[in-house]
Formats: sequence, structure tokens, C-alpha cells
Amino acid sequence: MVHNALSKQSAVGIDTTAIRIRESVIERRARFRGLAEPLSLLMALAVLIVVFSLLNERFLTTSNFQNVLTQSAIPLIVAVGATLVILLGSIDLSVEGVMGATGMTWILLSANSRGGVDLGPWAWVIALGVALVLGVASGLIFTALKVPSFIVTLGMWYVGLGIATMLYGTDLLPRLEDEGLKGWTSRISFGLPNSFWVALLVIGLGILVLRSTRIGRVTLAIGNSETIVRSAGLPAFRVKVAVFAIAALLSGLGGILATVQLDIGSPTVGSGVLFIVIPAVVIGGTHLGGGKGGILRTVLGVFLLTILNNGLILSGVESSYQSAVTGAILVAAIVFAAWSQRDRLRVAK
Amino acid sequence: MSDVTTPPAVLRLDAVSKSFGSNRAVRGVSLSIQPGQVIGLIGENGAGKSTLLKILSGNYRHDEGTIAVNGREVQFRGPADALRAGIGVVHQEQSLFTNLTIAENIEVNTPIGRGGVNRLGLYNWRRLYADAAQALDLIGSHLNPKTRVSDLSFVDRQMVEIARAIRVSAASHTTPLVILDEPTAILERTETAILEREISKLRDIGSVIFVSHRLDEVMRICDRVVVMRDGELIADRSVDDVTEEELFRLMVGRETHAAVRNRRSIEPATKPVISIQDLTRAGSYTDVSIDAYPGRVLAILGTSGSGREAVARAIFGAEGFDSGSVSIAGYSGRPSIKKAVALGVGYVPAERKTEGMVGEMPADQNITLTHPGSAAIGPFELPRRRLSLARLWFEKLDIRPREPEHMLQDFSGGNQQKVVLAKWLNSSDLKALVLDHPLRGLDPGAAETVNAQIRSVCDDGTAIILIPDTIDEALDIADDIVVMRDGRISGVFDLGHDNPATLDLLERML
Amino acid sequence: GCTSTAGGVAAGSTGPIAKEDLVLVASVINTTNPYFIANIEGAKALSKKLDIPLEIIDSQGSSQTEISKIQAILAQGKKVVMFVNTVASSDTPTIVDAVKRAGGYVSIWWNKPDNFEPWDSGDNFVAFQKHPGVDSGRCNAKAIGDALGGKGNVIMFPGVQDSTTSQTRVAGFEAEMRENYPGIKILENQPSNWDPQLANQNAKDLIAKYGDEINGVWSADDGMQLGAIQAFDDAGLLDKVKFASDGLYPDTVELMKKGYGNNAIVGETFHRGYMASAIGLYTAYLAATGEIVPSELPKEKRTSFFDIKCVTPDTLDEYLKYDTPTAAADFVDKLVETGPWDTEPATLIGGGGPEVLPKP
Amino acid sequence: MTKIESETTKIDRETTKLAVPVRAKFQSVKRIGGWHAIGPIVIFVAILVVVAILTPAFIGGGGLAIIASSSAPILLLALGQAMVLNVGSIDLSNAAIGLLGAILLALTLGPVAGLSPLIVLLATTAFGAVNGLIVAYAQVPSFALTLGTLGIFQAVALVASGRTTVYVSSNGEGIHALYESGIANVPLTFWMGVLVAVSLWVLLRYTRIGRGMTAIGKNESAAIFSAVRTRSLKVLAFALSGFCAGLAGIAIIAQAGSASPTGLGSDLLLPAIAAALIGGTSISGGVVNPLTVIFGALTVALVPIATTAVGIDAQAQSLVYGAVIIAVVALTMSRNKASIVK
Ligand SMILES: Nc1ncnc2c1ncn2[C@@H]1O[C@H](COP(=O)(O)OP(=O)(O)OP(=O)(O)O)[C@@H](O)[C@H]1O
Ligand SMILES: Nc1ncnc2c1ncn2[C@@H]1O[C@H](COP(=O)(O)OP(=O)(O)OP(=O)(O)O)[C@@H](O)[C@H]1O
Ligand SMILES: [Mg+2]
Ligand SMILES: [Mg+2]
Repeated sequence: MVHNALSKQSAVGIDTTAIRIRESVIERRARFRGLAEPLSLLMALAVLIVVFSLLNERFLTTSNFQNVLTQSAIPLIVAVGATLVILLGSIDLSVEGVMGATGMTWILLSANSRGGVDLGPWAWVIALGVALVLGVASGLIFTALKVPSFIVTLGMWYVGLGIATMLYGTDLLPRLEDEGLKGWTSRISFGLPNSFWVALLVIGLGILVLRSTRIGRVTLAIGNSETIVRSAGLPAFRVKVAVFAIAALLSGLGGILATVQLDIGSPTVGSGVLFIVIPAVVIGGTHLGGGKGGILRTVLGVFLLTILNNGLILSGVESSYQSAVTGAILVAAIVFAAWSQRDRLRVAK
Repeated sequence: MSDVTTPPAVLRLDAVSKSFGSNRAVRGVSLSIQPGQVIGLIGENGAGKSTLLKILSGNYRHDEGTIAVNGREVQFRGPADALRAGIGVVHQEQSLFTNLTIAENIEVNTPIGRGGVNRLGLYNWRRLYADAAQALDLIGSHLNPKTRVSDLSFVDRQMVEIARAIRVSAASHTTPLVILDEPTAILERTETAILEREISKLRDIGSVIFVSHRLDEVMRICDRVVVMRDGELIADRSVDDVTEEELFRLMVGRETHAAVRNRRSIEPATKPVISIQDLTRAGSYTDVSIDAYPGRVLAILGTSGSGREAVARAIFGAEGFDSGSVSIAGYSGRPSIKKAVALGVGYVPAERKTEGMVGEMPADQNITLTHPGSAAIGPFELPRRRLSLARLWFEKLDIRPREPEHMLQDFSGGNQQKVVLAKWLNSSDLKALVLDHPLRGLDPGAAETVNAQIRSVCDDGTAIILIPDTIDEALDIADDIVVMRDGRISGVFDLGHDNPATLDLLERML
Repeated sequence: GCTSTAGGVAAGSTGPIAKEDLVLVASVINTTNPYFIANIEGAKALSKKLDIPLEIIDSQGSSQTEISKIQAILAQGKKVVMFVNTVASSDTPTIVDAVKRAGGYVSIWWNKPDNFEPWDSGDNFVAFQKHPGVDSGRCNAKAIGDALGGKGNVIMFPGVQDSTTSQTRVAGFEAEMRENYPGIKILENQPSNWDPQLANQNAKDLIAKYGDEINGVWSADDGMQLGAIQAFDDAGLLDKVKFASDGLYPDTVELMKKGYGNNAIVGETFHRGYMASAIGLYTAYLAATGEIVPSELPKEKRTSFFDIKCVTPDTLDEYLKYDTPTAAADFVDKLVETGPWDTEPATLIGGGGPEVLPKP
Repeated sequence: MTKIESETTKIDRETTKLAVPVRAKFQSVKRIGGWHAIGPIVIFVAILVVVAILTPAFIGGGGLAIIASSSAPILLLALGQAMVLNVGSIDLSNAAIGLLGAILLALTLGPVAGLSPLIVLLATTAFGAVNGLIVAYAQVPSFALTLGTLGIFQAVALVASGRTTVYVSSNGEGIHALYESGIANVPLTFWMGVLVAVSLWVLLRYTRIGRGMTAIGKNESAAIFSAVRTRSLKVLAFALSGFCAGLAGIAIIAQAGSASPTGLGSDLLLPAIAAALIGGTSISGGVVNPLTVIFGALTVALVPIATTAVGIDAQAQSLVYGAVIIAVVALTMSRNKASIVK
């Protein structure tokens, strides 16, 4: 039982070349893998663009380009928040409800056809405040009461929708009266639609938050292992609440922009956004389990879905089949992406 | 223990206790640590070492007693408080964020406004990488701080953890206290050597609490050894006045059991149970041929990166290979885990928590998961019989506490390992057992029980393929030794007639 | 043992019910659309007029919610007089069955299976009522066809694909164009699920696809039209395109009055949600109180089509009176006076069986 | 070796001996179920009591039967979903499969009569199995995959139905009887769900298949290394989800006698998932009790009915519904301080 091996071993000297070689292999593999996934998404996107432009020459025009960008703007903004939430390993289903509540609050406090008060910029503050309250409520219920985010945000969807419905009441549809704001979202500035500029700003800020701030890094850490986050003394609670608040704020911003885009206030102004945003995040390659993924990938995902939808209409696919074609392409894309990584020990949930 | 008041003890525990329900994991532990001391903390699996350390790291709150750091009494409300007090920890369980880079993991606790995090809370990546590289350099590692932890091997991960613990301690302005809970359990000897050197260096800047089941290591590294048993601190000795045997007795409560293995030679007619021929996997191992015979223990030695684990996994069908063949009991078709198990192979993986056990399942269900034995009739399970079957194994392998209906994750590491072993032993027809670091994290007493069990299975005619922690473990139990280096076999010994010295083996490994 | 289920004990009910025992129930698809809000308004007005309590059911767009909420009210043992704007036509048999068991009386609006007629179900299914979709579609087609001078290209935004309401409107629109405006080409239709947002997006995509080839836009309801108009406005094409749709929402009235775009909206059909609910509820009320016996009514009073008016910017003024704050109450007053089938502007114009689609 | 054993047993711990009786007691409480298992039942009953106090007529008038019958399709879908959640996956397409099943049933009942339900169940089980095969063998995340197949099934339903409501032309009596007749005044469609729940409970608790599934949900890697047939069991979980969806389709036809792509059953995905979760199923896998899922489904069906029965303003019902769903789960969740919830 008494060992003398070690002292001898030290005498032999520690040969670290094997370790060095392994380290360099690791680095090379990591670098390649970092590129591989977004690359296959970009390839898929390129294939779609080529196919659609062959099917209809109007597909590759500036005006359609701007159209696609306008349509992707609101999902992009909301998806930045959704990505953060999914990176936590949670999910935010409340998107459409928050959009409705925020949009209704905003338009009823802005110059609108129903009359009432016009609070100008304060309308933005109060409306986003509503979004913030909903987000913080989701976050707190999720973290403090430990209710799964799926249920919290599902409930919050209905709560938001309920608030919007009650605000809507039984009066006329509120229409936007401010001529400067009407159609603002799709107006072109410096070659791009205004709403897309907003989306770019949000994406930029999102990337900054994720890459370079405490909230962002702890978010990734929580997605990897919350147990370790807690035992490392990191502020898991605050970060989770903050992420839900950010997500709700962005949904709220999306709700206001959607209201501007439609020119009328409606409790269901966000309808359909959830089913673009979540698939976009997933297609982008962000893991639903949390910890892996990023905002730029989500951006690709949103573009993929928007272009797919736009391209199917432009190439005249019968509308009954559109969901099937989208679904089939989605299945093909994820199977294609996962095929090379198949391994008998890999766990995909 | 010591009446000297200057300098104040880095850490002083006074009658600290902690219970989980009715289980008093730590009972009235008093201990004081002076600056520059390396304290070895040893004890059986489940003795309460980790629990004590988790109290110190703020993960658990103690029920009774006081803790003073640098002479000031502290109340840790959470891990953050402990960090602030200058206590850096390497937990027994792996605790790195595998999706983040090495640098982020090391710098994860850097307070805002310091190091790579500016006052606005924004990260300065260049600074972060530089700091991390420096921290790694301290422990002799040259890993690129930009590497993601998921790409690292066990060993490298452990290095990162230690670098982080040291960094946390050094970042506070107090005398650092570094707590290492079994940091060497998953390290190979070469890495342990580096680590030992580093721990010795830490003496100059602070103090260390070091937990290990390897008594020789403890004797070499530490100044003082404290022994825990059943949650109590039962001995506190200077390394100079204690021997390994004495420590063993203190821990386990009995003398070491030195069994000498009667080695048998292979009878001429015997066919190997497992025979691998020219097995090659690019970048991992090349032209490996090994035969494992019934009733014999075959140990594969090698350093990390030698490819021995990959070979073991290939035998079990868990990983593919590029060329060559694996034949189990005459079958050499397409390998898969299911096929291997059907042919009577068992595998105890090195990563027990993730691959070896379903932690959130009761121990009895883990035991019968693969081979239900008498606990199932056809597809139907019989919970009562399952429980009594599990009780049998609990007795036989001395798994404690004797409560097979408890979640496996609530057992201590050593006992979990025994349950994993029992899962395979429960087979009525176990032809071969592949053991990847089976004694990892086991206390010497438990290690002996497990070893005895392995021997007994082997004597019943099962072939054992063992990837041991140490050369001595191999010499202790093996009939055959295969040495691997850089993916190739560099030596084969039949201990029936060869008698290799440790140094011979070591030379072939390095 | 096996017993009969689904709530009530009474299987069907004949004989008049005292007014004090009655409760009015109006079930709408959602409460976030002007049309359904108007449904509620009409029900409230009638409730006030008849002095009978009213309960509103919000189906939240779900058949399951609709049916279970209706059953919840029935289970309380009240004698209901019910108006249901069904979420899907397939809901009708279940609802009728439940009401029948509970001994209530129900009028269904807009959606029901073609082969499921009131006279096959006894007196409790008082009537199925709607405004004819074909007329609506034809009316819109005329407006666009005339505005375009019989030449040009049109895109269409139908509602949910499996909705008969949308299908009949589409059929009417296409038939009218085919028969009387051969110079007008229908470029494409993109079902937009009654959703203004989706119509807005689809319109944007079709603008990208056809650009200024588009001369006319038809939508199956005004909600979708509001979304589509905004898309054309954003693209700067509003001045060149003509719109027509069904429903003449108050918001549309405002746009038409303003001459939005270059008098972009050229045609609408007029009907009001409060009229539908008031007619439906009142018919059921008459049956409940025994003032009419459904089985003795002619078939067109059981499966009934009510008039819709074609509105153009020139005739718009005639309809403003129906949107005053007292309009619903006024309508109800007249309704109670003249009966459910003869109240202007929603008078009975036909029925007695499924709406006949024009031959393609 | 024998020597070791005798010695080690001698030093068996005091703690162990002390701990056993207390723990055993705790175990027996747990065996009854604990809050985790009875929570959903208690909450359902509590809401029911509130409704009964506020509107006694509702309960007297067969309210329970209404709740049970409207919960039947939700229950069936929730049970399938729970099986998939148990292996750590999710099936977003099961409600669409159910509706497609209903449409197929309506289309085929006339021509092939009694064979039709069998064909439909076979088809929906196969649809589920295809999901499972792709998830297991292509190793794609189930969320993304079933989102894709959801779109496909929806389109198939739309096309198969001819974009309109499909009515059972003949031979519908047998199916309709499932809704018309019942036990204890509750329709057979609901009892069908209960039967499935009990079967699944037996499967999970008393068979190796169930044990394997749970092991996959709790630690798939360990399950792979324990030679659990992980892939087959995943396929089985998805196939069961498809099968349950087929039964839900039958329940829909039993109730409505017709089906349409946007009609009854077209919006059951989220309610069914909510029912599974309220019934104590863990969204991250490995924890499920089909018996409590019954009460999850009953609760999900009860809340909107209750808001109406109690007479909450129509425009506020959404808000109340959302708040109650959150509150119910908050109350029924079993949690401890250290647990991680996602
Ligand atoms: N979270 C917990 N809940 C309940 N009991 C626990 C918990 N953690 C530890 N225990 C129990 O406390 C006792 C001490 O465990 P601890 O992990 O401290 O042992 P250890 O000395 O570190 O053992 P090892 O050498 O195996 O790591 C054991 O009986 C263990 O089962
Ligand atoms: N899937 C893989 N693909 C490529 N290279 C791999 C793969 N798995 C392992 N390797 C590489 O193969 C080499 C051998 O790894 P392995 O884990 O088998 O070492 P080992 O000698 O068994 O380690 P230990 O010292 O822990 O026994 C390492 O350089 C490792 O990076
Ligand atoms: Mg420990
Ligand atoms: Mg290794």
C-alpha cells in the first residue's frame, strides 16, 4: 500500500507533449464546430433564395427585399428576448399577450380616433411599463414560486390578452391619428425600413448584453447548470427575473410597432408572432435546454422563416400546402443539421 | 487546539453541526487552521467531509456552532458570502459551465469594477483572457483560455477548477483559503504531480484544506491530517507522527486488509471472452489487440490521452471505431451496447453521475434496471421482490445506509459506485466486466470491498477489463497488464510469469 | 350501469315558458372584434327591452370553450333563450343537442352544417340565420368591377379556409366577376384567417409579387381589409387601388367618409352585429314564450337569409343612422314591433335550405 | 472476503439505525402520494367547491358530467403528451394528429364502418411513431421536429377535409354512443381516458418498459449505458402519443359527429400540455403520474366553465383564466428549496 512511485515519477519528469497536442486538437475542433452550424443555416438560406428567385424574378428585387425586412422586424425584436429566455433553459409563451396589452395601452394613450388622452412620449413609457410589469411578474412567479416557465408564461399570455381585451372594451377600433407615425414602420430610411433599423438596434443591444454583460454571461451559465450558478454565488434569481423583464419589454416594443404597422389597436395585434419566434430560435440552433446558442443564429432563423413564407407566396404555392411545405423544410433542415452529429451516445431532447 | 492568538487562525470552527432530517452528517466539528497550513481531511465515504466543506463554502447553512474567518465570526448566507471572505472551492462534483470558455469560468466571480469587468459591468474580453491565462499559468497549465470547457478532458477541467479556486481566493484581500474536495480523484498520476507541486506552493500565500482518499498523497502534501468518521472529527495529527496504516485504521476502524492475489495461468484450452484485433480509431488509438480471458483481470495502463478509455468504450459498443474487430464470446458483428450487454458484458463508466446511474431513481430500481433478475416476470416488475433483491446486494457489497428505496443521488459517492457495480453483478450470466476507474472517489475501505467483489466475480469466471487509477491498483489485482501509450500498445505483461516493476510500467506509459 | 348523459334530464321541451324564468344568452367567438362587440350590444339592448337577464359567452376562438361554457350555463337549470355565433359549423349539432336537453331555445348564426336543418331537430333549434354570403361577394364584386371600369387585376383575402361564410362570399365574388366582368382577372387569393395582421403581411407579399399590377383588393371581412389597406398605404399604392369588403365596420365608415386614399374603398356590404344578435335572440324568445311555434313556421323562417345592403361611397350617408349610440336600442324597439323577419334594414329575403352557390 | 463482510457489518452506523424508522414513516406518507400526487386532486375539488357554493345549480344540473365530457379530448391528448414528456421530449403535433384522426374517422366511418376506428388508431399511432423514429434515429430535438410535422399534419387535415367540415355520413351511432351513454352520468369518452390513464399507470409502474422510459427521462446517458432500449422506447412513447391522439379524435367525433380543420379539437395543444403539467408531469422528463393527469385535464376544462358559471364578465375571463392556471400550478407544484425549475 505504500507508494513510492510518485517520487520516481517526478524524477522521470513530466512529459507534457501529449497534453499539448491534445490541446491543439481541441482548439482546432472547436473552431471548426463554431462555424459549422451557422454555416449550414446560411447554406439553407442561400438555397431557398436561389430556388425562389428562379421561381419568380420579383423575389430578388429591392422592394421585396425591403418587404421581407419589414416583415421580419417585429419577430426579430421579439426573438431577441425569446432567445435570452431560451438560453436560460426556460420558455416565454406570453409574447402575444404582452404585445396585445402593450399595444392597446400605447394606442389608447396616444392620439387616436377614440379621442381620450394623448400623453405623447409618456404613452411609450407607460405602455412599456405595462410590459415590464408583466415580465417582472412572470419572472418573479417563475423564480420565487418555482412554477415552470411554460405554465407561467402561458398564463401570462391569457392575462395580457385579458388586459388588452378589457382596455379595448366595446368601443370603436382605436386608429392612429398621428400622421408622422402612420406607416412609419415600413418607411425607408437609408435604404432600410424604419422598423428594421429598430430591430438592428435591438439585435445590437441584445448581442452586447449577451456577450459582454454580467446578465448575459450568467444567463448562459444558468442555461448550463443552475446548480453550479448558485453554488458559485452568482445572482441567479435576479438574472432570471431580469431576462424575463427584458423579453417582455421587447415583446411590448414589438406590440407597439405592430400597432403602428397596422395603424389600429387590437388586442390580438401579436397573433402569430409566437409561432414564428420560437421556431426561429430553435431553427437558429439555440438549445431549448438552455446554455447554447445566440442571437445572430436566431436572426438567421427569423430570416429563414420570413423568406420561406414570402417565397412560398411569391412562387405561388397553394395556400393549403404552405404549412406543409414550411413544416417539411423545417424537418429537412433540422435532420440535415443533426445528421452529421449523430452519435450513439448523443442525447437530443 | 492552539492557544496562540497571533496570527489569528485563517479559519476556526467551533462545534459545527449539520443534519439532513434525522441524518446528522456533521456533528460538533471544531477545527482551526493557521495561515500557510495544508490540512488533509480524510474519512470514509459519507463521513461528512463534503458536507463540512459545503458549509464552509456557503452552500449549506450549519445548524449549530460558529465559524470564524481570520478571527472574525461569519454567517454565510450563501456562496457569495463565502467567496467574499476569501474561500475558494473545488467541489467534489464537477462545477464548471461547460458551455462557457475557460476564461469565463475562471473569472466568473470577478467583481464588477475589477479585473476584466469594468464599472459598467461590461466585460473586457482581452483582459479577461489575460487574467485567466495568468491563473492557469500559476498551476502549470497552458490551456488556451478561449477554449470552451466542453472541449476539455476531465483532467483539464479539473485544472480549470483549481485555477478558479485559487483565483477566487487570491482576488479577495484576506489570506486565501482554498478548499479542494477530492481534486485528484479523477486525475492521473502525472497531473497529480503537477497539482501536488501547486498545492505546496499555496502554502506561501494562504491555507489549503485538501480532501483525498489516497492516503499516500495526503501524507506527501499535507502538514496536518484530520480524520472524520460518522460526522465527527475523531483525530487531528501532524503527518510526521502518523503512518498510512494508522490513518487507515482511524478512518475505517479496522486494519488494512492486504489480500495477496493467487494468480492463475491461462489454461491452454481457454478461449478469450473478449478479443479485439487491430482496433483503430483515428486520433484516438491504433492497432490495438487485446484478449481477455474468463477468470482473469486484465488491466490497461496508460496516461490520459493514451486512448485506453476509448478502447474500453469500444468494447462495450458505446463508441465506434474505424477498423479492426471486437469479438465478444465469438460474436463479432456490428457492436452496440445492447448487443454487448446481451452477450454478457457489463461496463462501469468513469463518469458515474452522468453515465453510470440514474440519480433520481431509487437505488433498487437502478440495480435492476439492466438485469432485473428475479425482480421481473417477463415485462412485469415486482416491486417487493425488487426491494428484497436490492437488500441482498446492499448486504453483500456493504452499501450504506441500507435503504435501497432511497434515491441513488442521496448516497455518497462510494456507495453509489457499489450500486452501479451491483447493477451488473445482478446479471445471471456476466461474462465480462469492463471497469473504467472503478475506485474513483472511493475511500480505502470501500475500495477494498469493491476490489474484493471484483475478485470474487472474477473467480466465478468473469473476465475483467480494468482501467485502474494507479499502477499499484493494477499490480494489486490484475493477472494481465497491457500498457498503452499515445494510442498504441507499448507493453504486455502476464503477471503469472512476468514481474514488472512499477518503473518498467511507468516508462512504457510515458 | 349505462345511463344517458350530458347534463339535462328533460329531453326537449314544448309549451311556453314564463318570462320570469328565462335568461338570454349570447355566445360570441371573441370579444376583440367590432362585429362581436356589436353582437353583445344588440343582446344587451334586447335584454333591456324585454327586461330579461343576459349572459355573455366568450368562446375565445375555441369550439371546446364555446361548447363547455354553453353547457355550464345550461347546467344551472335556467331556461335559456340563446343566440350563438358558432366558432365552427361543426359545433352546431352539439350545441343544439345540449340546448334541447336543457329545454332551452337557440338560434344559430352564420355557421352550421348544410345537412343539419332546424326542422329535423324539433322546436328547440328555433332557427339558423345569416346574411347570404353570395350576395355579399357579388355586391363587392360589382363595386370593384364598376370602379375599375371592368378591367384590371384583383387579389382576394378570404377568411379561414374551412368557413362556409368565407366560402360563400368567395363564390359570390368570383361568380359575379366571371359572369359580368370578364375583363377583370383574379390574380390570386391568400386565405388570411380573419386576421388583420395576417392580411397585412399577405398583402405586403402580394404587393411584392405583383406590384402595381394590382388594381383591386377584396377581403372577406372589414378586419382583414383594414390590414390590407395599411399594406397598400405603406407601399404608396393606396391611390391606385380599389377595395371592397363585407361588414362596413364603423372604422370603415370613417375611412369612406374621409375618402381615404383616392376614395379607395369603393364598396361595402352593410349589416350590423347588433341586428344579428337581436334577431336571433328575439326569434328564440318568441319560440320560448310560445308566441311562435317553430314547427309551424315555413322553412325560410327556420333557415333564414337576411338582407344585406350594398353600400357605395355615394349611399354611405343612408347608413350612418345605424351607428348612433342609440341605434341598437332603436333597432330592438322596431324589432319587437315588427317581428324578427320584417325589420329594416335586415329583412328576411330567403332561405329554406342551404345557400345555393353559383355554378362555376 | 467473508472476513471483510463480517467486519464491515459490525461497524454499521448508529445513524443508519436511528434513521430507518423515521425515514420509513416518511416513505409511507410518500407512498400514498404526498402533495405531489394529491395536489391536483385537492385543487380541482377546491375550485369545484367554490363553484358549487357560488352556483349550486351548476353542480346539481350535471355540471360534473359537463366538465368530464369536455375534458375527455384534453385528457387523452394530455396522457399522450405526458408519456412523451416522460422520456424528456415533447410532442407539439399530437393535437394536430388528433384532429386529423377525427377528420379521417368522419371520412371513413361511412364507407368502412366498424373498421374505421381501427384504421384511424393505426394511422395516428403510425404518425406518432414516425415522429418518434425521426427523433430517436436522426437525433433531432423533438420540439423542432414536431413543430415541423405539426405544419404537415395541419395541411394534410386541411386537404383531406376538402377545406370544409366533414360529417359522419352514416354508421356514426356506435361512436356517438361513447358520448351519449355513460357510467355514473359521465360519458364513456371520459372513462376511455380514465382507462388509458390506468393502463399507462400500470405500464409506468409495473413494467420494465415504463421503468426504462422513466430512466430515459431522468438520465438518458445512464439509460443508454444501462442497455435500456432508449430508441425503441422513445418511438413507443411517441407512438402512444399518436394512439392517444387517435382516441381523442374518436372522442371529438363522438361529441360533435363532425370534424373540421378549425373546429372542435383544433386548439387543444396548449390546454393538453397545461393539463399534463398541472397533473404533476415534469416538463424536463422523468416524472409523471397518469392518474393525476386526469385531474390536470379536469382542472383545465373546469376553469373556463367555472368563470362562466360563476358569472365573471366575458371580457375579464381571459385574465382570470390565465391567473388561475398559474395559481393552480403554483399550488400543486411539489418543490424544495434547492430544486431547479426551468
Ligand atoms: N443533500 C443531502 N440531503 C440528505 N442527505 C445528505 C445530503 N448530502 C449529504 N447527505 C448525507 O450526509 C452524509 C455525509 O455526506 P458527505 O457527502 O458529506 O460525505 P463525504 O464524506 O463527502 O463522502 P465521500 O467521500 O463519498 O465524498 C451522508 O450520509 C450523506 O448521505
Ligand atoms: N470522439 C472523439 N473524436 C476525436 N477524438 C477523440 C474522441 N474521443 C477521444 N478523443 C481523443 O482521443 C484521445 C484519447 O482519449 P481517451 O479519453 O480515450 O484517453 P484515456 O487514455 O482513456 O484517458 P484516461 O487517462 O482518462 O484513461 C484524446 O486525445 C482525445 O482527445
Ligand atoms: Mg464527498
Ligand atoms: Mg481520460
